[in-house]
Amino acid sequence: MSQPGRLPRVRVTDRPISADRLARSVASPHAGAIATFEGVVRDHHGGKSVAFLAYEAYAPMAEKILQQIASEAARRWRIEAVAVHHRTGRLGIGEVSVAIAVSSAHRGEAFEALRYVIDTIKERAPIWKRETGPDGSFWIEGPDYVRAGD
Amino acid sequence: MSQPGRLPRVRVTDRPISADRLARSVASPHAGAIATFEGVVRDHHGGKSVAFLAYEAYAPMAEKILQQIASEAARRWRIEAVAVHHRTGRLGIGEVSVAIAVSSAHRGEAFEALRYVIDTIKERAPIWKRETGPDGSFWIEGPDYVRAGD
Amino acid sequence: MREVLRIRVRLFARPREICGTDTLDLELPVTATASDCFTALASRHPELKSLREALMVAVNEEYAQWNTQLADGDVVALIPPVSGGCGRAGTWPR
Amino acid sequence: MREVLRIRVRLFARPREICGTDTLDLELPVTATASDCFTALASRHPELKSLREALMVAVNEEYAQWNTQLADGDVVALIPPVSGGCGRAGTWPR
Repeated sequence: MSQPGRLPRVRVTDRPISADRLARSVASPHAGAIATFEGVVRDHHGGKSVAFLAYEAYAPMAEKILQQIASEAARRWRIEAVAVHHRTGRLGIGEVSVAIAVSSAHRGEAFEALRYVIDTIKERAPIWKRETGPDGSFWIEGPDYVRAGD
Repeated sequence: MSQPGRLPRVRVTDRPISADRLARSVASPHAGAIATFEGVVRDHHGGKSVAFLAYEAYAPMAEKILQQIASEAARRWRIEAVAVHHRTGRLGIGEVSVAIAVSSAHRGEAFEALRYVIDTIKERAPIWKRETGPDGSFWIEGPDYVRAGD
Repeated sequence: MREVLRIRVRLFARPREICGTDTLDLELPVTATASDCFTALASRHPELKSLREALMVAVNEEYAQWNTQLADGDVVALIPPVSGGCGRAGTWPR
Repeated sequence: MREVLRIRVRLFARPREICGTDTLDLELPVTATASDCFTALASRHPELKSLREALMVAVNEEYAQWNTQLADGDVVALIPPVSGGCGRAGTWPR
């Protein structure tokens, strides 16, 4: 059995992550809603097929930023708890790169905070994605693709 | 291990339900996002404490309505799959009454479809909630509380 | 064939409590609508009358209008406001 | 105390590939800013120059302005556009 109480609310890790474990960790008797999000490696991007991704993070700074984002969400919406884990390293199709769970008394707040957290991570967390497919490896820099060197 | 392929996409059941099992059942190589929602029995409602809830459904009609709502979401947003389970019977604090999972290539669609599904269930599914607390039992009829007879 | 409709009525939540059962069978005139079904039931269980404005009706597991003509063997369900709804039948999605 | 700043530079993604390392140490004049740190690095690795407009900078694990004055022992990180960002540094939240 997992030990939800001991699960860190924010973590950047090269081990597998799970929205379900986070959901259990944010549960509370006051929570009527638990919403989760998983970012998953998919087999295509921009019309090209994808074999695998590699995530690289500035881990200590990324954990600080995730904590900031979680705190912003908790200030902005009336939520019970929020947890965010981001994975690094090589991930195959179907593997989870980011997992988020939010609990709240009423569902509207959980949905809005969840959306804010993932959108803001994608803007602000120092985590980079290298995509490998039949044409080689590319860094995904916002809307741009840039060929990777290794 | 669960057998995701065999999990019905829509179900009204008196057995425990789990968003995580639904999340696994909607996963696909094309999905880059999986969003879930769980409605959970919480310990308060409208300023009053709650001991437990009892959900009563017109089960065959409720399953048809859940299927309609899922189909509407799939027509309206570009999603990979959606699954919805609703529980009936007596549920204690922390137990899951409704679980939904949506997968999609891009996260925006998963969020919007998920929100649509839960909001529409709450409007349209023939499922009723009886709340028991220190003052007795009440049917929750939209914004109204009505004392229950048993 | 007898000149009546045999209708099964399904009851939930408060209407179920009021009628003391979740299922009952009625015989109605062949011209009966869903509304006539309600009226027949409310004549046996007058407490139902005050709920009429808040109730929706389903025929054979589909939401229906109160003026829907019934057919022999139809299943009519009285649908009280659901928990997350706004409580006004007129605004429910159709 | 020597009249230089010892600065550690952290590199990720493309800048890491260009420089061939994820960490390097520079000695900079005591008046150096984060921008001066980049210029010193780009003089060794000219390929970095074309990235300048797209890069953000962090000092001691916090986003910073390019004109931030550095102090001895600071850790400067070059932050390429992140995967979900819009790619224009000026619009990043601060």
